[in-house]
Amino acid sequence: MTVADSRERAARRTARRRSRIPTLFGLAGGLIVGILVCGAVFAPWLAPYDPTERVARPFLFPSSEHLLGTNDIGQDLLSEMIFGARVSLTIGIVAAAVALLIGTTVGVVAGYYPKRLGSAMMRGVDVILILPFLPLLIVLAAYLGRSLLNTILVIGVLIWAEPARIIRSQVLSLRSREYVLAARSMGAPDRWTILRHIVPRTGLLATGSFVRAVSNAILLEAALSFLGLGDPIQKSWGSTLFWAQSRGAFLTPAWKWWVLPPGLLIMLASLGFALIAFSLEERINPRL
Amino acid sequence: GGEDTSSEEVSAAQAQAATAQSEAAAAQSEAESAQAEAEAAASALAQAQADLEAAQAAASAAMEGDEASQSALADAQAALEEAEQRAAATAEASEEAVAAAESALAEAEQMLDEAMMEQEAAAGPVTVRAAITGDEATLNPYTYISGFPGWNLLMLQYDSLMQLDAAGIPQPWLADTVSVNADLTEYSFTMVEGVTWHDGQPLTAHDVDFSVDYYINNVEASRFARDLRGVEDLVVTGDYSATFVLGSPKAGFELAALADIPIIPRHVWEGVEVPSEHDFGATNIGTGPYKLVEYVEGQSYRFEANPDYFRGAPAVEELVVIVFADDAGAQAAIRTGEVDVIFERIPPEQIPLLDAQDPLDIALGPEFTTQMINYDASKRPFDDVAVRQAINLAMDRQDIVDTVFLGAATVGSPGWIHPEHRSYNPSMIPVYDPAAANALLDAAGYVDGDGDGVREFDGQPMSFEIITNAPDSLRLRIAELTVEMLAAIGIETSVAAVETGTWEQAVWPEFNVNNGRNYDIAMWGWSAPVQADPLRLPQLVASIPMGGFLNLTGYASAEMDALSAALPVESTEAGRIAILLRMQEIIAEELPFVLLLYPDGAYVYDSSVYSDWEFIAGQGIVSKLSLLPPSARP
Amino acid sequence: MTTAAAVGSRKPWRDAAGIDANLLDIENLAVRFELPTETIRAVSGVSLTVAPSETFALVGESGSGKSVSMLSVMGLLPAPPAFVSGSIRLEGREIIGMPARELKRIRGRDVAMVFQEPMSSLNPVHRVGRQIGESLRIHRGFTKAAARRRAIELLDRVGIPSAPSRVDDYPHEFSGGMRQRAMIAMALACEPKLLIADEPTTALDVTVQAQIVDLVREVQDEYRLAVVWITHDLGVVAEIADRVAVMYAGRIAETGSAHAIYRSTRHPYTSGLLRSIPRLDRPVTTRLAEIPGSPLRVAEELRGCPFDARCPLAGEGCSEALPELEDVGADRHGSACIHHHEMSDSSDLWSEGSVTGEQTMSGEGGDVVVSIRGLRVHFPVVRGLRRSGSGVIRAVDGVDLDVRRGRTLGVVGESGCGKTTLGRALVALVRPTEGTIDIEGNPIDHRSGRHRRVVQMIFQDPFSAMNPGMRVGDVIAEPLRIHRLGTPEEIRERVSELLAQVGLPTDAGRRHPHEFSGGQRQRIAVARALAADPEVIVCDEPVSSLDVSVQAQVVNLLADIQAATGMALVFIAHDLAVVRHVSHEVAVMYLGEIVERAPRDQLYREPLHPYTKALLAAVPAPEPGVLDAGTRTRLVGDLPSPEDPPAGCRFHTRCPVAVEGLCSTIEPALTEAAPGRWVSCHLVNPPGQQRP
Amino acid sequence: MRRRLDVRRLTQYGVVVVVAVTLNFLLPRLMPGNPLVLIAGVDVGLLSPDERAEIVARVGLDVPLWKQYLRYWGDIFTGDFGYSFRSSRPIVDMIWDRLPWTLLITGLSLIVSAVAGVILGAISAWRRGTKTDLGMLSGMISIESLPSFWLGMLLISIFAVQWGLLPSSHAVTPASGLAGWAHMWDIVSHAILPVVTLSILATPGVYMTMRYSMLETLGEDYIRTARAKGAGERRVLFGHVARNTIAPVVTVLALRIGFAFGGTVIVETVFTYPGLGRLVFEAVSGRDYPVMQAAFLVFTAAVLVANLAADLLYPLIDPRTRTS
Ligand SMILES: Nc1ncnc2c1ncn2[C@@H]1O[C@H](COP(=O)(O)OP(=O)(O)OP(=O)(O)O)[C@@H](O)[C@H]1O
Ligand SMILES: Nc1ncnc2c1ncn2[C@@H]1O[C@H](COP(=O)(O)OP(=O)(O)OP(=O)(O)O)[C@@H](O)[C@H]1O
Ligand SMILES: [Mg+2]
Ligand SMILES: [Mg+2]
Repeated sequence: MTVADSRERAARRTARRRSRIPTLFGLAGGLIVGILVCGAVFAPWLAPYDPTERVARPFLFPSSEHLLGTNDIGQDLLSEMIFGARVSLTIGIVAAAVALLIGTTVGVVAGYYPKRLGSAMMRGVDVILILPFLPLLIVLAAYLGRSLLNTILVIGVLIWAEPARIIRSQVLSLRSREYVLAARSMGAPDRWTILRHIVPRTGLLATGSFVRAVSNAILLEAALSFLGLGDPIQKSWGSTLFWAQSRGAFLTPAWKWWVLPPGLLIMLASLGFALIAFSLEERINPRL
Repeated sequence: GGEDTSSEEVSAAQAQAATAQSEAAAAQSEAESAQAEAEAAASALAQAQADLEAAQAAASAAMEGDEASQSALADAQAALEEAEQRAAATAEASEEAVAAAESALAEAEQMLDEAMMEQEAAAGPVTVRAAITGDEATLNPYTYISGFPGWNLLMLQYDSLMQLDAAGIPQPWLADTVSVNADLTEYSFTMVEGVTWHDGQPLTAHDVDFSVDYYINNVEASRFARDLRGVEDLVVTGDYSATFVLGSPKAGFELAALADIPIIPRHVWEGVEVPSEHDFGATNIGTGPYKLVEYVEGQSYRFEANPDYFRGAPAVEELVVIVFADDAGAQAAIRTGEVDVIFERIPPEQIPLLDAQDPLDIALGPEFTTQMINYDASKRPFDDVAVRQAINLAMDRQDIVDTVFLGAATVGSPGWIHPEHRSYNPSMIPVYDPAAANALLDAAGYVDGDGDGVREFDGQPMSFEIITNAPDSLRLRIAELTVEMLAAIGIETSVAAVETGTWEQAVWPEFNVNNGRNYDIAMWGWSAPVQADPLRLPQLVASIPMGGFLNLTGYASAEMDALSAALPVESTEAGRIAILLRMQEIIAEELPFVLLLYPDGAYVYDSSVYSDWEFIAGQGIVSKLSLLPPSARP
Repeated sequence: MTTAAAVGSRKPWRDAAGIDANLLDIENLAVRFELPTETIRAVSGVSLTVAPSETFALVGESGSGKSVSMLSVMGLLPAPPAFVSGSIRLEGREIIGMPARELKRIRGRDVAMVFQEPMSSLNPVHRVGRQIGESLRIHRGFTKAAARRRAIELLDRVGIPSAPSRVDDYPHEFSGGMRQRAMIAMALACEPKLLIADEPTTALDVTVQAQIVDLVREVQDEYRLAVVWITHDLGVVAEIADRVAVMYAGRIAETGSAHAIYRSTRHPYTSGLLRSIPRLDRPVTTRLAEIPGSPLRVAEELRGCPFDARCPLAGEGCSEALPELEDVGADRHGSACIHHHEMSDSSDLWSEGSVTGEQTMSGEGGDVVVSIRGLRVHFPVVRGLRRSGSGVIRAVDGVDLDVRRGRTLGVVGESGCGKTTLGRALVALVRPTEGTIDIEGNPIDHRSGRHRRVVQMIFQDPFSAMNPGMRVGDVIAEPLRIHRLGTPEEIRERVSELLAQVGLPTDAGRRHPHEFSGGQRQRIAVARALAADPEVIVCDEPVSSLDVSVQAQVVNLLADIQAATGMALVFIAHDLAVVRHVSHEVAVMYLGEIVERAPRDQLYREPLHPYTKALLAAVPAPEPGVLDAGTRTRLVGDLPSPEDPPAGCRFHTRCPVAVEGLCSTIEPALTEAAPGRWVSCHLVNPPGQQRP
Repeated sequence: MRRRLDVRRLTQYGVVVVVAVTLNFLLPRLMPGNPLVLIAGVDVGLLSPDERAEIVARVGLDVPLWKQYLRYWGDIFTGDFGYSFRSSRPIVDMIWDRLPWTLLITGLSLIVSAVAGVILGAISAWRRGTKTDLGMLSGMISIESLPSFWLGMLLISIFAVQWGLLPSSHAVTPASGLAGWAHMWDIVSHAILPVVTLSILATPGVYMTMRYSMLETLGEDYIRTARAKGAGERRVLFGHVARNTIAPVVTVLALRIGFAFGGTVIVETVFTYPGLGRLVFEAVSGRDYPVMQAAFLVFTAAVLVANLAADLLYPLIDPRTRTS
């Protein structure tokens, strides 16, 4: 009896945990993102210095005045981290929004007209997916010049293909739902069906892919900056890493305060959004 | 098995080192006896002192890097000092005693030298592993990639008629003598006899003749054809002598061509039709101190010493050059001991860090690369000298040197030429005076009419973009500081960091100044050769159709054009220097560009492996001189 | 609660042989699902026994807990979230709490199960034979070869033609009926004592369903199996069940011998179920008996009779206490209704209502609204590396039909015969490959626009037929908004009107579809179809996904509305019995063609085409012994592929009376055999007599 | 997901190839900048117009774009991509030099991440809801969020610079003269860090797919059927779950091969690993058109071949996709 009882209790605990995983992850992600966003919004109040001003000697070790030391021209690294959240998060979120906009449009159109138009569009998506990523990036970056807006555009343009695929596959299934057929049988024009029935139903999925795209965009921005393809003048976590790398911090004791923090922040931001995305995806597609 | 042999080698080396040491001790006792004799020799004190000092200097130069010998030397020195004192104490001494002391010293020196060389030999052949960043392709005259260090590596296998010495002055090399006629149109040379190619064939003037013809006839990918511009003929006057005949007078032909062009073997290259696509295998036949024996694309080069080198066998038997993707990789590798030297300037922040690490050492010296501000001087408002002067005055060069380079750079001369250069005009002193700059702008009518902190010109705000290439991070930082400094004189700027290709395309469209310019302000820099040869200065400042191939700012001045024309035909060195001094004055006055600084050359090497690096002024340590025994260097 | 004690103290039907006589003995079984949001009490207080070689039918509507009870016998419920209590004894051994290792040994050997979905219950990546042989390898230690040999025998036994060549097929190469046969073969492999068949025929066509029922009956005799047959359709098991238990809301409402349940029903629910089944052997009354409301889903502990809210007998005491099974007759007949004594064999609790509206049958009614001529719809198929583009599925292949105002045209046929495609062609959802459809004399226009208002459609699945994100009011208003029929104010009024018309409360408009039951949703769908004031409504199997108790509600509603508005209906179904209740004229489809078309009564009274006869014969009667199994025409085999229909008469491959040489070569034309009766059969209209 | 290879799919592949090849041709030429400096060397500014023309003509940049394009197609069919602007080496040789290294590290990392991802994903799904599952899941999501270059640099910093355990760069010790086992070990020790980096980055993707796919399979009716037959857990897992689960994982892996190829650019740069990724990065930075074109083509081909392989492999795993 007691054995059975304890077994039942264990089972129930597992069940509860199972049902809570998405919620837990979502909350954790929300918390992380919330803290980072707050940091970005209140940066001028939180940061001890103006990150663009040279406030001390270059390459200072951490001290009570400069908790993370200074960078290679004597700017305060802590302030740089705090202000960096602004650019990194903005790029992440706006680029994901761009990607989502393109992705949803392509996904919905390609899914709703799966025959000629749709398959032509999906071949386009295939091409985007197999194109060598880096040169595409350089071409775009070079064409557009380096600025916040352009970094956003470049990233957005490069990551829309994944959401487009996901959304298309959902639209493909939605378009044969009977309520869509019903609307069409009533004589609804495609515009009506798409706007009233298809697009709203992709909402949750789109939100999921949006959040995932934010996570990817943040990582991409960092990688771009690291490769020297971003705008190193903008204070972002990625550009901090670029400077750390180009001024040799990876190989010196400075890696502890110059390399770890931006890397961890990038990871944290990406993680926060990835957790939210995961919990959304679990919600859309609960299994077992 | 491999380990055993190496331990055997080590013990053998140890034994030999012990012998060397005992020999050094013998040398010391010899010195002691010399000292005893010196005691008697009190009369020639001053002379003895001078001689002793000279001996000391020579001995210390010979002993570096060998601790055992060094301590022996130190003892010897102490002994010598003592001798000196006693000599001072004993007022009477005969000249013979001094001579005896001298000869004893010389003997001691020679023995020490021998001991050292024996010890080197005992430690097995010296292998140096060097890091470069970026592949240099197959190192033949048509395929090497960069001017630095590609050309430098190329020249390990080949020789030219002349060779730069430590001061950066061309000295005869394959050539025995070089002479030039009065109107600078004929350069004659005789050659060292008995030089052989790597394959054993003798080198003659016919090879030189062939090389010159070959370079001229195969324009395409070789810069050497351009060195030889103006050469009408090479008249071979004997197996070992010939004369270059130039179409027009040309000063500085030694530096521009004779010390630059690798001589290639006729018997190998005769059949080569498309040199850049010809497959020589991994090896190239030259006369140089090294043979390339292995090249793994993108990874490494392995050079073996040429024991029959005409100036004596190289001190380093094997040179492995390893290709890294970037500085960080190379620096990591020297820290872990994967390489022994980096053939690339190390960034300023690494100098103290690497120097602090044993057994790493830094070779420091002046370099002729530059960091400068370019502006489109043909366009408003930069066509106004006042604006350019104001910008010049606003730049706190010392601050940039201290902040960005942590002191490891030389403040730029407004007259372009590096202070360490022999044609430097010492009156060129950079001035930092923002107040004067502001006054200058006020006076010239560039005032801040609307009170936004930015001056206006022609009704527009003085607001510009500074374009720079993002991958060069130091230059990017300079640009950032420039923004700050220009803001202080009411000129608003922002940095546009772009990809290198984009930046080049804006500043130097199609690498052809005739295509104009697409920028307002740009950060720029020239590589060392542009400054190393001061006779190239006209290329930078002559007006554009006049020959200003590198005049990226579109500056034009009648006097400068006249001087530019006069410079290459001026037959005396003194005359040329005079012209150059005047040109520097004009540059500092009219500022076709604002020269900010010259980064210092700093090369890190592992002193426990090899430390005889020769720093050629303005060029750094990457040359065959560094790898030859001191006696073989010019 | 003291349920356990109460039931335990009272086992009135246990016979003298005692416990040992029972193969399966379930006592006071309760199963609840602990879900994150709620607790579902799927089964509570269920006690039943199954004797060796008995057929026990477990009947009840969807969600009543049938599957869950039987899965707990197998120990197959996922725990968590399922928590099982009570006692289940199989041959005296307690199953609940049995260690997994022992349980594993019982499954497949002593008790086997056939599941509802033959499509998904077979592993798609293993060959059929291997899956059949697997339990032999597990329990009997057969070698691979021996298992395969046995699998062939079993396949042969369950009626798979040329079993040796099909044994290495993959499940997807089998038709639905064949897969279910394979499942049965798999269950029989170890010759278990008990076979649990969980709605094995629900997913199948009536014709195939009858074959499977026959098969189970045969193997039961042969292997001396006890069978627990789970179904929601009392009709299916009437002929084979020895004993029946009717479940409602996780509890047994009534149990007893088949005879007692069908003949002397003592629970209003059972009687409602029986009355709501459309029957061929009774006269057509326009309205079917309907049970109001919808089945209950038990989340809270029950306080009173779960059937209370829907029950015509509900009254005193029903909501106060949970009714226990009481002995109400001989042969362990029990009922959980405190008012059971108010019922008698002859009493009819469920009024079928009177005929509303006109009752004219047959004959040529109003004018033709829709006229279909030579309609063909072919879907291209792509297959093979070279995509031989010639392949097409002839979903509809030459159909002529007229739909008249105020009349209902019933269209029946097996799954895949092209009914849905025909319906969709009518609402311009698919483009005809050939032929014309005229609506009120105008050819159908595939562009969107107001003209499309004229034909509306009601879909099969009320759950997927409306956008779950929209409010019901908006769902109903959709056609009005699409065609801009009226101001927002007018539209709101019209929606209220429509809600009233389909019998839903006005405030329903503000709620979301998921808050409604299947029957209510289908009402909403009807309201939506009505909104645009169409001339024709095409109903594509509007009731086949609904519970029997609810299906009558929808059928009645449609009939009422037609009577009230006088519009034309096209009623598509696979069940001839349902069609009978709504149609004026019936068309029978086979492989994309109409094989018979006739006024209703003539068709049911005297079917002419052998296929129609077979379809009628396959309809089960919810009463044991009504139909004599021996005289039935059973169709053999499955529907051939519409991609490559048989030459000659398409039905000849399955026709019991086909004439070799004639039927297999010459294609019969649809000919008027008698006034208003069109048949395409050589035996009815010999070729010589056919009009060109 | 059902995949089937047929003529239409092949045609689509064809179209994608043509478009991709065209873009591969156009992209380098769309980039601002000029390859002249590469071809002509350092003194590019001193070239006379004639010299310029001669150089441009030698490398074939003088003809109109469409002719260059046709020539590129010709190159593809003859398999001869000419000479690098930068190093003047035959490009085919360069690619053959680099390809094995890229294949080595991507191949190894694919194997490692596939094995790790599949095993961990299976454990996670099998033990859904337990602490193990929770731990693995959050760990994998975290790893997925790591910036790749950062991870690589940290590994170098720790394992190579601080502890000196492993080399920080290159594929072999340059000019070491090692042979036999020592040589093998040399290669392995150089590959460890890049492979670890790539594997760490690739594992979460496989893990997630595996976990997802397995959970889905576990919920299938036929698993219940198998249990009803009396199959034990092992039999269920290996007999029924495994093969059905693996199918989508194979697709994901196949797609990943393509991505893995692309992902080498950063990792090979960080580790100075002489693979194709670094070749591409160098070529791109230097506007080495012919090398870019050829290398892009290899990347494109890798993705396509991986896709094609998935399409061919799929029917072996899932009989439903075979023609019936
Ligand atoms: N795994 C499960 N998790 C949660 N709830 C479940 C699960 N299985 C069944 N239920 C719930 O238990 C109740 C009874 O389900 P059950 O499958 O026994 O019904 P049924 O009578 O077999 O119906 P149907 O005719 O639809 O098969 C339903 O309300 C159902 O939602
Ligand atoms: N869009 C389509 N593409 C290809 N084939 C189709 C399509 N729609 C239907 N079919 C095929 O056409 C045939 C007739 O299908 P239809 O849905 O009309 O049959 P049905 O009689 O309604 O069957 P059910 O009773 O199963 O609903 C079937 O074989 C089906 O597979
Ligand atoms: Mg069920
Ligand atoms: Mg249908």
